[in-house]
Amino acid sequence: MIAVHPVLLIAIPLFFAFLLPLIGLFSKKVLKYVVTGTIALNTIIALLVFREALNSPIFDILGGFKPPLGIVLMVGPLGGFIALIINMAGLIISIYGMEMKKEPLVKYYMLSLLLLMGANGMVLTGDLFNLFVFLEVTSIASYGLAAYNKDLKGFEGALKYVILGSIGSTFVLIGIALIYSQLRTLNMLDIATRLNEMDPYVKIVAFTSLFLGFGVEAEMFPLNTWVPETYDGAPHSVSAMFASMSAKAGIFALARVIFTIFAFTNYLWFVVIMGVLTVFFGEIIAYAQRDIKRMLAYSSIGQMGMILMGLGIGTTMAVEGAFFQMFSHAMAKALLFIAAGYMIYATQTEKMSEMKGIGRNPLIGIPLLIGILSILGMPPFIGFYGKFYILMGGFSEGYYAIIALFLAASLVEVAYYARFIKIAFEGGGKRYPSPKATVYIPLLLFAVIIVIFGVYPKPIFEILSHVTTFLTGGV
Amino acid sequence: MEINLLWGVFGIFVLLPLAGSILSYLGKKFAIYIGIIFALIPTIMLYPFYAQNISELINIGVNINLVFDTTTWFFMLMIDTVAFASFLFAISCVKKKPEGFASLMLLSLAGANGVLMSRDFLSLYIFWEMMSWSAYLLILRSSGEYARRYLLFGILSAYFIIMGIGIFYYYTGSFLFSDSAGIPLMGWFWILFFLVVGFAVKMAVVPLHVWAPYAYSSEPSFVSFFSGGLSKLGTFGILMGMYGIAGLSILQGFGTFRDVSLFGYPFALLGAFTAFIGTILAIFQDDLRKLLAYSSIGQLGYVMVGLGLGTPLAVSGALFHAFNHAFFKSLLFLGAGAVIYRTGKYKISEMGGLGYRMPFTFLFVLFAIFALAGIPITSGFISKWMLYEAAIEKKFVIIAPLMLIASVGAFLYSFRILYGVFLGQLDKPYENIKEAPLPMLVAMGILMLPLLIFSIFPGWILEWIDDIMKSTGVGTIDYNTYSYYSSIGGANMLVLWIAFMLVFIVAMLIFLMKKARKVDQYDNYLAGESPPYVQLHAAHNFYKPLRDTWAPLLKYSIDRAYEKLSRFFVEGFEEIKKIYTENPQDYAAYLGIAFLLFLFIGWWLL
Amino acid sequence: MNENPLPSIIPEKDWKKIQRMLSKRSLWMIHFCTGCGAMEMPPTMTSRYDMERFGIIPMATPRQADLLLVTGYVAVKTLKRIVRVYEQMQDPKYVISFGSCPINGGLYWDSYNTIKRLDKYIPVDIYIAGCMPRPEAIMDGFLKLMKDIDEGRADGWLRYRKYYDKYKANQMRVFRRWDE
Amino acid sequence: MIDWINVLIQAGVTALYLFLAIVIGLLFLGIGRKVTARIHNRVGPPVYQNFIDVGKLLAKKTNIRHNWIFDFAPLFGLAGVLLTLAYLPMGGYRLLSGEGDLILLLYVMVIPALGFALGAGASSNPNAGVGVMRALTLMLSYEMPFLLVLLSIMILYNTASLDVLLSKQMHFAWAIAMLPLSALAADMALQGMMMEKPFDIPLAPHEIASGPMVEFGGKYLGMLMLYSAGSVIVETTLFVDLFLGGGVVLDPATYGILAYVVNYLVWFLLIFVVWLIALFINAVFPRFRIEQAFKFYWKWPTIIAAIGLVQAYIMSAFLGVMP
Repeated sequence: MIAVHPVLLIAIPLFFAFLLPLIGLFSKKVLKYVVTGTIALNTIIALLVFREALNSPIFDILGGFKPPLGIVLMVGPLGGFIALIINMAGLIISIYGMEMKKEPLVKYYMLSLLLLMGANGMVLTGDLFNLFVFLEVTSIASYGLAAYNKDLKGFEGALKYVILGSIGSTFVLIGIALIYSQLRTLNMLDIATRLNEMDPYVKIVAFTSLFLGFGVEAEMFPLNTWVPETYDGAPHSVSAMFASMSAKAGIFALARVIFTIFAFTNYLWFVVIMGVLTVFFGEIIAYAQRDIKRMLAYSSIGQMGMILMGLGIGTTMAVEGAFFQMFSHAMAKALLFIAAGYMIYATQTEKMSEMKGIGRNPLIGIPLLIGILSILGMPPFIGFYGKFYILMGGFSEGYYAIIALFLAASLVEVAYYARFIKIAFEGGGKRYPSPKATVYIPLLLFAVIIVIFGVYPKPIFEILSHVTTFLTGGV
Repeated sequence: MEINLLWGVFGIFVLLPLAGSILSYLGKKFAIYIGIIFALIPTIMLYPFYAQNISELINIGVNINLVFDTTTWFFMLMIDTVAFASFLFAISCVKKKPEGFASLMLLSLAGANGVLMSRDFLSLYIFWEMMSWSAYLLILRSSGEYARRYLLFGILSAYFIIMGIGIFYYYTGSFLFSDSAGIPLMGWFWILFFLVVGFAVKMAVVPLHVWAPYAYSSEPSFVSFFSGGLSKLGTFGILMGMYGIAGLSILQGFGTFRDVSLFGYPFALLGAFTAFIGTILAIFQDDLRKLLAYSSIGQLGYVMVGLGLGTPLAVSGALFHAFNHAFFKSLLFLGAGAVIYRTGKYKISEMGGLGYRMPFTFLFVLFAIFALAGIPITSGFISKWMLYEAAIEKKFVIIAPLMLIASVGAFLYSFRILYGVFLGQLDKPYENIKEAPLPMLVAMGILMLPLLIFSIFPGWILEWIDDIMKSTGVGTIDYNTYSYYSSIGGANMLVLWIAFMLVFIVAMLIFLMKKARKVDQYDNYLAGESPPYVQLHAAHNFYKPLRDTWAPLLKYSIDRAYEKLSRFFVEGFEEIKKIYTENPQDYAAYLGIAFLLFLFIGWWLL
Repeated sequence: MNENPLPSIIPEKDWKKIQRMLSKRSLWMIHFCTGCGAMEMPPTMTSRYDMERFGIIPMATPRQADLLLVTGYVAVKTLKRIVRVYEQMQDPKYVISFGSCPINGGLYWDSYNTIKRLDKYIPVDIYIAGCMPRPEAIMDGFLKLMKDIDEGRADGWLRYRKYYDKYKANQMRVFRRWDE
Repeated sequence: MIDWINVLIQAGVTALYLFLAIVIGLLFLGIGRKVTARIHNRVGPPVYQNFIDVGKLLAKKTNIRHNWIFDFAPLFGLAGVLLTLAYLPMGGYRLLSGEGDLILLLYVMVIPALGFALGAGASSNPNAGVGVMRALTLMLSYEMPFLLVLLSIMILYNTASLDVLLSKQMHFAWAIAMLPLSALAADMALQGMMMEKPFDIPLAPHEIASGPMVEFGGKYLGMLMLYSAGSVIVETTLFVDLFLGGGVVLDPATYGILAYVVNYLVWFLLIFVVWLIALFINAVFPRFRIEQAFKFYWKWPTIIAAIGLVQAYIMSAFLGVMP
């Protein structure tokens, strides 16, 4: 007995996405409210689904075929959680998106709904091929959004994203094909139980292909080369969406590939190394950036590397930390991208050095500080728990040297954020226009979430206690 | 009953300031006054909670342990009092966004109190970081650059601590201090090393001190709390780490040298060098705040020596010195703040003669300087005495002379403050300068009292310290109400005071036999010249001859070494950045290479 | 001012005597080397004549000194400094002027810039005549001054206090401004 | 219950010793002038000249002061030097030295200097500031060897208490025999401590108009002369107590009052000798510049003192010499 069908999470955005052009014919003004309303509806449904999934995993069968043959949506507590995060972030970002003026608005809203739909699908699906389909939907929506600004930077970023994204998708497809060729099934749980039937060499090729393919979306080093330019070229709200929605969906897909499907425990240390390399290069190159959005993009890479590290460490504690980090990163990075959007709008430049005193307005400054402190892992903000748990998990596995390297990279992160804060709070800057409601409301919402769950993280930890089943190959 | 008491204590010392932090942010104009109330309540409530011993294990997913005992009490006494005085001071000098100041101060006070109450690493780390970033934001109020330097080192310290915590967790699977059984010696070494180094950053021990001169140059009312109060958390951390968690027997297990652990000895040596270098650098500063900052570095070096040596006399000397330092250094920073507030200048060479116009400020600062220099009529002497005797009785021939010569150096820079700021010629612009406002004077007066009282009755404070010594198992010290002893000597403060009073009366009698006529400051022998007004305050580049002789050594600077290092790294970062060539072909190639690499690794793992 | 520390034991007259005796035996001088007379001071101080045996030693500042030596001609500009130094000395204080220039202008009698009689501007206790006086004469002057002090005749500082306005008027007659 | 009568007697005797110390100090200053004069082939003033000087200064009719901080100089100077004297055993009489040790003494010695420096600073004369700067720099210079010397003695005799040190020296051997190099270094440091030539840089009457004292006259200067008389005794006695057994030749426990008299005489003789050495050097040397003094002190005396320290350390830690 399922009260709410998880499929609604996919269907509603899809429906409204294609309804939008019609609405756009009548009134352009109403579009943004429709989008926000849609996502709000979606968020409510995600909340209901999530509550449902906390009790027991939901299997929603589509098309009438029973699994493993049919298409199935598989919503575990963690999947529900991630879906909730994605929708919530999407909702708050869509408030910021209302500010969007640049035509063609219809396409922007449509694509962002499609992106949401794809990300939801990636998280919820229990079927490997559907995963690929939703990955493609997400990617294509992203390509469109990345080039939305219609300037050189946008095109360049989108082009790189297209190239790398399609190569990644191809690898995913290859991996799926290999698995299907051997097992004749695409259902994840089915694959997991029958994995031993596979030829080990094919299995490793398949795994590698999937790992690589989702790694592109999850911003793993060295597959994350598209990230800075795409984030930089895309509109600000789109960058926020990338960081908090598609990246999260990608890393969750990766986590499912690692844990649910393959359960490769002897491969984990390599994931840790990839994670720490991602952190290392992400943070170091972020330091060398001069543009705020590029810096945030690289910082995003670093954070994703940290999540990857947590997944790779593989103890309950570390994976809990990784999931916590997904949550905190989605919130904090979306906040920072929105703030960056305002700053670029207010200063008319992307150069950080010319943003003197931009944070002195408390409506911007306080959320900005909260976001940055959360990213730096300061208690009592949500960023702390993820980082601390990942580190402690790593310590309990004895990854001392890797953690030392990670901490060194984090120190670099501190350095560039502090450099940015220094400029943002310096006196003697110009007078900047004060932010509109569409800017500061999302900022404050994110900040409030960061603080509330930072001070009282117990609900999140209760959700994350399901990590144990996830680790042992459950949903 | 017990748990209620604990929540009561936790509520008063941690939650109340936290609540006050929110309230004072809403209080806008009255923020400082709200802050005073919320800083005063914990300070007063320390009195009924003296000698309480409350300890409770709480399970919030992991076990944490909150404790209120004499150690906590002792450290809270200094931190809360200093915080209260700083707030009092802030009434008249924090005009710019007082709500931010008050709420952040209370936040860091709550963090500091929380650190003192926690006996497990999780809560310790949480409160530590809370204190750390609120201090960062407070520095940010005056300068982003200073804040940046502080934040880097603050996080560095946090990461060192987290390394220590992690290794502890690896061996025990718990965060509780008390679950320390079964850690091998090598594990202890790394745990203690990381913890001590991490906490030493807060105490600004020498190679890690470069943040301090900058951080201590921000708002005086905060800096006095920062240098006087928050830096003591480093002392607390090292005390807890070395003697609370590990204990003497494990330290001795590393091998001993004259009954001093070989683990502690290098840190003691580092502390002695810190004292020396901090003092020498302080002598040459012209910026009043920087001078005090370097002096703070030097004084905390003494504390480090005591903590490193680990004999009962040394550790109690370290605690006593930390206590004194909390009071005299915040008093000095407040005095400097009052002067800066009135003159608007912070260079010593631009002031002069203010002691005639601000006599009370001068007297308070003078007393603090007596304590700093270790003049025996203040309690500052006793703690220094204990540290010296601790080093001498164990015959440490490198540590002892470094400490002693550093304390001679302290006379040099303290006279620089006295002469440059308060004595000498009163310059024309300051002719009509007024005494510091009343709240500032009250704040300074509050801080002065303990220094005076404990110089006559050192036994009172040594009783508390003795309690701490007993609870950490370091040993006991030999003292009574007026006097204190080491194995090689001792001193009686009452006799000293009485003798001083008597001889002072004798001098006074001779002095009062004749009256003196007061003359103007310009009526001064300048080889017969007496121009009506010339700026003749000899405070610019005061110790030039000394500086000239030190010049070959002063050209090596740890600051610059760090800058070089960072430049090296940043250049390296720029090189690494070139990996991202912005060429999609390269990127595709990376993908291919990564695929092959992953594949090989996968095969290899098979 | 001049109070007796133990009036009940020491009679006032004896106290005065003690004071004079002390002043006489411990003359600390500040020599204001204006002219050629400064040349004659080193032999007086060093082993040939050794004025230290009378307790006379050179001091660096007027605050510490009892005896002002004006060793030669006094230009107007110098006079200003001399007056200042003299006023900075503590009572009781004595002045000895060297050579003929401070007495009557001497060699510089018709100079536009030199004063002719020092006595008009500050009270002089002893003149040592000569151009320049030899060390013997200087020693003799010192002894004379000591004798005068002992007999209470060296009261230049009292005169200066009593006729302060007149001295000031004289001084202001030659100074155009006081603060140059 | 404290024995009040005993305490009063003690206090009276202490006061007597302090008075005598100041008297001897003034006498020594006079002797110093005389001896210097004889070396210069002069007659020199009578030895009682300094009593007259102090009397004259205290009896001056007018005294000027600049402000209330200016008064710190004579007050703290005289009180501090008396306090310091009270903590030094003189001629085998312990005074207060049982109630405080060398470290305390070291810091009590600073009180008069600091008070003096404060008063000098308050005179707002730049010369005074420069003078105090030189004095403090000089202090940093000579304290380096001197502290090493103190440390060697404390390590060798394993005590920081002068009282105990004297009895150990009496029963064992004078420290000058045990640590001759340290004694040499200490004597070099003593020259600077007493600010005799070549280290009279802080006063330097011909350069900076007697430095810190530039504005002091009358009773202020008189009290400062008493202070400098006291410090002569402090410094010489410190050397004698440290290295020459404080002049204790007879044990008061066996010889009673006779021992005090004899010890006092021997002590007087010894400090006189120490003072004479300082005077001889003073009489024939010109003045260093302050940088030169600093370099000198941190070079030769420090090396000598460090060798002495190593010697004391080896004797105490490895050879087991336990006085």
